[in-house]
Amino acid sequence: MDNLIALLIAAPLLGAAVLLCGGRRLDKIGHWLGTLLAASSFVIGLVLFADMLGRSADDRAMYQHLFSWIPVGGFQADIAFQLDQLSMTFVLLITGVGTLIHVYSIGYMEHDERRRRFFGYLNLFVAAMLLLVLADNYLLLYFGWEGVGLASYLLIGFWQHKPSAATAAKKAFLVNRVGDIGLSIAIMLMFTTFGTFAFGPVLESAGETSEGKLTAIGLMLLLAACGKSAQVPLQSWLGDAMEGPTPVSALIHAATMVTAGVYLIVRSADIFNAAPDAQLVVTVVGAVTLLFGAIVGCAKDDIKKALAGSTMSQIGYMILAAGLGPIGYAFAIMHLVTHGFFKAGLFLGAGSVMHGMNDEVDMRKYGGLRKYMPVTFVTFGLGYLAIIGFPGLSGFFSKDKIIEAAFAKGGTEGWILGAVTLLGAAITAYYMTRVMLMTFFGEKRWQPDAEGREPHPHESPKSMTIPMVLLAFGSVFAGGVFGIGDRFVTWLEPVTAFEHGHPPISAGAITSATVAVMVIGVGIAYLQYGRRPVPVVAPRGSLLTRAARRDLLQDDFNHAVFVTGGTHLTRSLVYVDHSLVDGVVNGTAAGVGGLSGRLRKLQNGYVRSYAVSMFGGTAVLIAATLLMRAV
Amino acid sequence: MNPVNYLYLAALLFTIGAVGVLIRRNAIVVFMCVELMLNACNLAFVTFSRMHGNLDGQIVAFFTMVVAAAEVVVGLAIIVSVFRSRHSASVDDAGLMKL
Amino acid sequence: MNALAVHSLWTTAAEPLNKIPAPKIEYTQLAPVLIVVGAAVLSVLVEAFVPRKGRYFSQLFLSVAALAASFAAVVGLAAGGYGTTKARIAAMGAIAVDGPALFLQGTILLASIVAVFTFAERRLDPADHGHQVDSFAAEAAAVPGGDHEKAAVKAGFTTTEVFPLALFAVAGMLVFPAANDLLTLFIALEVFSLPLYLLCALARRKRLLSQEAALKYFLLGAFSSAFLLFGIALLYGYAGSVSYATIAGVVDGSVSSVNPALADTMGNDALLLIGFALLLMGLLFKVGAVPFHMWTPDVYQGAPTPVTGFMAAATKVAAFGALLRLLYVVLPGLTWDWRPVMWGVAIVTMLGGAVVAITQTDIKRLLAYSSIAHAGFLLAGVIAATPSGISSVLFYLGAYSFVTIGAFAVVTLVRDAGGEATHLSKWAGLGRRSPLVAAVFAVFLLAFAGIPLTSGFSGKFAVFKAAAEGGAGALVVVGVLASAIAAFFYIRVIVLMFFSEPKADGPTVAVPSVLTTLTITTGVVVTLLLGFAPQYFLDLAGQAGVFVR
Amino acid sequence: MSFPLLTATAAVPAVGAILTAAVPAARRTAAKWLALIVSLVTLVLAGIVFARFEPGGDRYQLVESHSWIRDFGVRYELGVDGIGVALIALTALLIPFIVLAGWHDADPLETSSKRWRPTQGFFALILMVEAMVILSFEATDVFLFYILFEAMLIPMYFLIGGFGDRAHSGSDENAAAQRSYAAVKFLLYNLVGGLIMLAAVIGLYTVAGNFSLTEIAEARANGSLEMATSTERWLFLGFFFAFAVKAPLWPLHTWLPNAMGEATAPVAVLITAVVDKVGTFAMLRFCLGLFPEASKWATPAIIVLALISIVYGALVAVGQRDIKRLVAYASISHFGFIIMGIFAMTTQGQSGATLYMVNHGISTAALMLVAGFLITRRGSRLIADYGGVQKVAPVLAGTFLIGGLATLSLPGLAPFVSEFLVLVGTFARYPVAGIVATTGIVLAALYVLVLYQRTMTGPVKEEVRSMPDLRPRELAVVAPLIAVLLFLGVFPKPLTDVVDPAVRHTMSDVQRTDPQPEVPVQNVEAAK
Repeated sequence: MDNLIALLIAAPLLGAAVLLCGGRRLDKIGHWLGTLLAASSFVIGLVLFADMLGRSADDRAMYQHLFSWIPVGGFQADIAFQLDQLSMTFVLLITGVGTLIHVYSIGYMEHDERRRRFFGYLNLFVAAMLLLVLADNYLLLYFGWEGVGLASYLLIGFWQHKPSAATAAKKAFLVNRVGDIGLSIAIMLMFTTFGTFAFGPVLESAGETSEGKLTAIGLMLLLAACGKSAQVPLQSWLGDAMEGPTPVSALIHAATMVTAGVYLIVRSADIFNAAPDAQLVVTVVGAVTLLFGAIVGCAKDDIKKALAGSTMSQIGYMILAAGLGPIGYAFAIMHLVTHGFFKAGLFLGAGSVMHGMNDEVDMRKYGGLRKYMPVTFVTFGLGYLAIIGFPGLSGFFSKDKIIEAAFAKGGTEGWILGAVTLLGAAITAYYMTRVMLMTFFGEKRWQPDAEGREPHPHESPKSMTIPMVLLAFGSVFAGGVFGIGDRFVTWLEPVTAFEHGHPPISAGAITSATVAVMVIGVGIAYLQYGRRPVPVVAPRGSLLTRAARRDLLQDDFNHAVFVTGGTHLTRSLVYVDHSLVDGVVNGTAAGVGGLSGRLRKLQNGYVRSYAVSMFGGTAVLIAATLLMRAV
Repeated sequence: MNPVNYLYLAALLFTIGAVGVLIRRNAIVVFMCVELMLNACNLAFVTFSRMHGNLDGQIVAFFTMVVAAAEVVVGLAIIVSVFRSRHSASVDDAGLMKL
Repeated sequence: MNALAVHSLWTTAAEPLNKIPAPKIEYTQLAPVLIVVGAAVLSVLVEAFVPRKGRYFSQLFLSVAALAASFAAVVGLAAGGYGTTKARIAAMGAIAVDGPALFLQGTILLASIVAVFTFAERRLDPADHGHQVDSFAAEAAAVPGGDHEKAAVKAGFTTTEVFPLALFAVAGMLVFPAANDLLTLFIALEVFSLPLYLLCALARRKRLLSQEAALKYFLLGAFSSAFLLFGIALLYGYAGSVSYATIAGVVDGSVSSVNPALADTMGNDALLLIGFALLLMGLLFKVGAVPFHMWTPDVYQGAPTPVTGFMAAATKVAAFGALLRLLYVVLPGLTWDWRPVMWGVAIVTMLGGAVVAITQTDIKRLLAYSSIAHAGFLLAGVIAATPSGISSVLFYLGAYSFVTIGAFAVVTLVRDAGGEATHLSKWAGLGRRSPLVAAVFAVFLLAFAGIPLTSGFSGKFAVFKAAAEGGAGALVVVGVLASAIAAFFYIRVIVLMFFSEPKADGPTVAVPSVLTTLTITTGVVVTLLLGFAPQYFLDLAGQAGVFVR
Repeated sequence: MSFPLLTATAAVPAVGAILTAAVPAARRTAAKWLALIVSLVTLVLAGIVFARFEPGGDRYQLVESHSWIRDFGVRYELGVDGIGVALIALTALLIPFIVLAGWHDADPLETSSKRWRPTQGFFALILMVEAMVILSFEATDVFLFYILFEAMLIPMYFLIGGFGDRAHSGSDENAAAQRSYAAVKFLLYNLVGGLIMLAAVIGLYTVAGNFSLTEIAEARANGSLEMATSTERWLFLGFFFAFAVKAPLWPLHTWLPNAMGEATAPVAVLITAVVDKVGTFAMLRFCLGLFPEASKWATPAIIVLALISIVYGALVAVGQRDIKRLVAYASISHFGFIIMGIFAMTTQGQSGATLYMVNHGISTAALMLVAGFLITRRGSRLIADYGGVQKVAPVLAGTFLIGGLATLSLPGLAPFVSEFLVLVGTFARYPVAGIVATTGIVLAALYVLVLYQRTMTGPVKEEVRSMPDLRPRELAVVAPLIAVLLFLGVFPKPLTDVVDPAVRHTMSDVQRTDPQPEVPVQNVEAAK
């Protein structure tokens, strides 16, 4: 049974290889092949899942060792897999949602002549992501980590003829690279500390080393997580990443890849547990990001950018939860899964809307679409209710637990974090309602686009709606299935050691508070966008709004400091290289040449001056000889 | 009279010859100065042989004369041909090759 | 001729003549010299009596045969062990027959043979009035461009005198490194210098330059030899003898021929040191060491190229031989005095030659300066003052002379309307027009530059190694720097030949006769042979590394 | 005695070179095929060497030893350790692709004369370089190595100066001038380095009395050869300088961009992927092997220089306008990694460095050759002249991207393995250096992706609209290289098995052992 693990990865990898090397002759069937292989991977996942459920909670983990990857002296890296409950959760999420999105893409990318390559990339992503969550050591995880980065790069920039897309892709990769520094340094630290970087030994013996070391490792892991999961301060790439085709945004930049950071932290639980300082930083990052994302989400008129902000914020929740330690890990993952469902659903809905609106993304040019695309409206609506934490839907269970856990952190920290999470919930409700209202309610605001084509909103084909429906189911029920009776917690407990948090105030109070802030948020949004018509041209807005539209100026900061500064630096270095480093050498050469030219003048062609030099030379010779004797 | 004085004389003559080479322009004169230097050498040889009381120096002197004669032959041949082609025996005019 | 013999002859003049003891001459051991001198005399007679038609061939045959025979004699002597075990002083102390002498004589003879080939080359210039012409004036005495010269050319005169002149020069060169007393040294010097002065004046093209070169060479040469002679005089005054052995003895105090009464002037070191300095100057002039090098570029440029090659190779060999013998046999006791001085000379010579060469525009002058730089490298080996120093210098000389002759032989091939096209700009794109010649020349240049797998590298390595072992490490570093500078201008020529587009009015490469071809091939073969497998020759030089005292 | 395998491996290309040069002017296609076949035969021989080499065996294997120049204490001594084997394999592997990629680079222009045979010369020179490089990897005699180290400059010099990139801006004369400038610069830099090394070689002889690497090492080990500290340091510096010029290490690097920029892409690959490796190889074998103490003494300074190379090279690469110069500066950055790995003096560092030499060779070859194909199509080296190529020539763009990803050492491609090993190895001994070096990871991504974005993506430029995609010959060059990159990326074991023992020997030369982890974990296996 264990040997099936490799197949999980092999299937989509094969797909990628075949589709990318296959050439034009595969254009006809490429998308089917890709979908099939993704689905097959999902099936294998289910089989393993069933097998896993069949066993007792403690020996559910499976291992498979393929071969030794980098054996150098004490440095032993293996291609080996570990499939425990945590990984399994991800496997199912990735392959499941992944398959759905494959199906969706068949319709969405129908008119793109490079559809085959698109599916190749998607398969590549699935394979890499599975590698990431199945690796049994950090270096192999790094492999997958970069693999998904590559896939994300390729897919964001899929429409490479658009400079904006190409730039966004490059930006995403670079920012992630900054995070990767963290991961690689963390691995090096582990190697120098433990002499290995395999999960098992490192995590077992985490306690045996100084807290300082562990804090360092933890912070480096957090840096990596920030890069991948678009957490402050490395969040800037996610918004631009929306340049990619919408299925990509749904799969990579909402459901799976961006949550890899959460996985990394939860996976390294033992390290963080022993390094409270690191944990604190994690929670802070989470808290900041969840507000940051939420605020940005409120200001964006681009539907995808708004959703991107929301993603940031939701992942902020997860990171925060992960920072809370054993009381939070399980909920982080749970929210991750539910979020996977409803955010994917929302994105697919957005995609379907754009599909019907000539790829228009500005919500101010939507409005009243509910009658034109009912299925999209319903599924999107369910996703919306889920994310704002409408009681009974999946978002409610997962988010509520996180808020409780935040309070349960105890002390002022607990209060602050709790307050932040509540505030976040309110804002979430606000901006999602805004999106909902601007898109599906009110009167129609769309007009002919540049080519004068009047958009004809219409419902999307089955291939697109079916996945949306399925995800909607997920976003409605997943929470209940997981949450009621702590099923999910008990499932994960063997991996992430769960303990019940005890919030200072009763759970009931917190729940009601959550619902209350949610209602407030919705209310405000309704007053602003439901009651009065939405202006087609965005009003100037308050200072905050304008800042939020520009991602709270964080991008401008990056540009000013790194881009501009970097350009100047490289320019000046090129100059230095040319005129200084090279100049010294050329200068020497020129100097010798000049000397030669001067000495040459001595050879003036006159016998008598030659004779003089001989005479002088002789005199010197005599003098020198006598001198030598003298001294 | 102390033979050493002849040495001084020889040195003097040699120097005169050398200086002559350095300052005179006419190739013939320059060449004569060289001859003068050779003869200065001869004087030195003879003097030394007198002081040492052996004849090697005088033998050398004879050889030197022969050599000087040979040099005259060769030298004049060259100088004359140069003079023919340039109508000048000034060593400073022979400056085609330089630098 | 030994002085004592003459002395006895002088004092016993009153006695009946039959009492005169005949000086003892070892003819077999002097064979190499004697053969060449004899041949030289003979070829003068040929000039006198053989009709003009037959002269060229008879002269060529005679010279080559003589040189070959003489070389055979050298080999015979060396095989007979005269280089090592049976090394001795011959001709009543006048001439040494030992390893260095034989090795250098052998080198000189081989070099001369190939040089003579280039002398005899008659294919390069287009036939003039139906007469094949070589690189020498039809009639040297005629005024350049005058009617007399035209007539001579029309009549097809050629200066076959170059062969006897060359032979005499070779004879002198053979004696020079073997000379074992100062008198012989001086005579040998003159014997090989005077013919060279004349040879310089005999160019067929650019006769004004040729004559000017001869004039300069002659005047400066005479000037320097006067210094040398005065140096000899002073040394004689110091030691009371001109024989190396005696002087050496006096220097290190084992022999004291000094009359106590005259102790104040006699045997005082001023005489010794000044005399030594003057003597050194004379030799350094022939070697072409800075600051006595000024004649080299002009003479190399003006002289007929075959002569230049001959001079550059053979003269250097002979002069360095003499220098070595002087420093190692006569003045070993003075090592601590001459070493620092030579250090200075070596350094300025290496750097000076290399630096000035960078800005040269005439290929012959370029090679002249390169020869100066090489003189500096050789001096570094001389300074080592160890047996390995001697043998390394010997090896270097052997390697260098063939590269030089080969290089100058190639220069004779590249011609345009005005004869040889020696200006560098004319060599542009030669590699495109005639890759083979360019490649050959490139090999020589790389050898000059001391690139590995050429004889130049083996030689340089040997010399530097000896110098380093002799405790002259700093000199090695300077040498290395100098070779770096030198590399630059050799490479410049290669760039010119291969990487720049050929000019429309560029020179043509004449197709030489078998003679020059032979010369160049020998040059290349030796260059590469000494580069890849120098061991055998290193052994030769190593065995030859001991002077007889 | 047994069959002289090592000599054969070098002799085949040498003889092949002579034969190729001898092919008559008219039959230049024959010359090309001859060269290709010879290089393939060499590859087979190199494969045999790789197979015959036993990782567990003696340090130097397949040894050959003949007397050569007694007076200089020089012997013709050959022998390979794991490092040598790996690099020989690399060289033999790359040359066929270089030949194939340069198939048309030396076709004569109609202006040239009958006797002028550039094509024959081009391939003959390439083979000659291969022979010399291989032999220098085999030489265990310092002098023999030195001779080859110097001699290989000459054919390289002619390759750079004689067969420039036809895609140049400005007039032909101008280009020719720049080309010969680059060639001369290349030669002079390396010649000066070599001459300074010559002084050191002579010095070594005066101290040691012979040139046999093994003998000297033994003598030093058992104390029979004492070397004064100062002497050792001077000699070390002499050697290191030459290797640092060749490698090249900042600030001795400026010849590389010129050379790689002006030369044709295959020759550029020959320079950076093959010839420069001799420098780093020599550091590992000669500097560390002969002067362990001095090496340790110089390590801090060298690490700093290497770091500067890494960051500086990458930053300057970002600022380049010329594709080939960009790759050149990228290589400078990578050589920084190699040198840092060597002098980190840890098993990981040095194995990493050795792998890095191999991987960098292959990845640069892939990137540079594709760039060459691109440049020959458009006739320009300027990045600004391209745009949207990916749309018209997707395969070309794809291979280019893979080459680039290899250059930025993406996991799954060979360079990642080596780069990470170098980083870990360095970090283990010099944490700060390790951390600073990681910035190289980001910068590498920057210059590669910027290059890709500017050339391949965006709207299609007019000039490239009619650009054909990769031809079969070109694909035959690139595909295998990429395959090797992928293979070594996920399964470098064959290589590490060969390299490891050699590295352990080197470590024992310098009497260094890896720093031990503070919490050694015994049950690594148990965890599985």
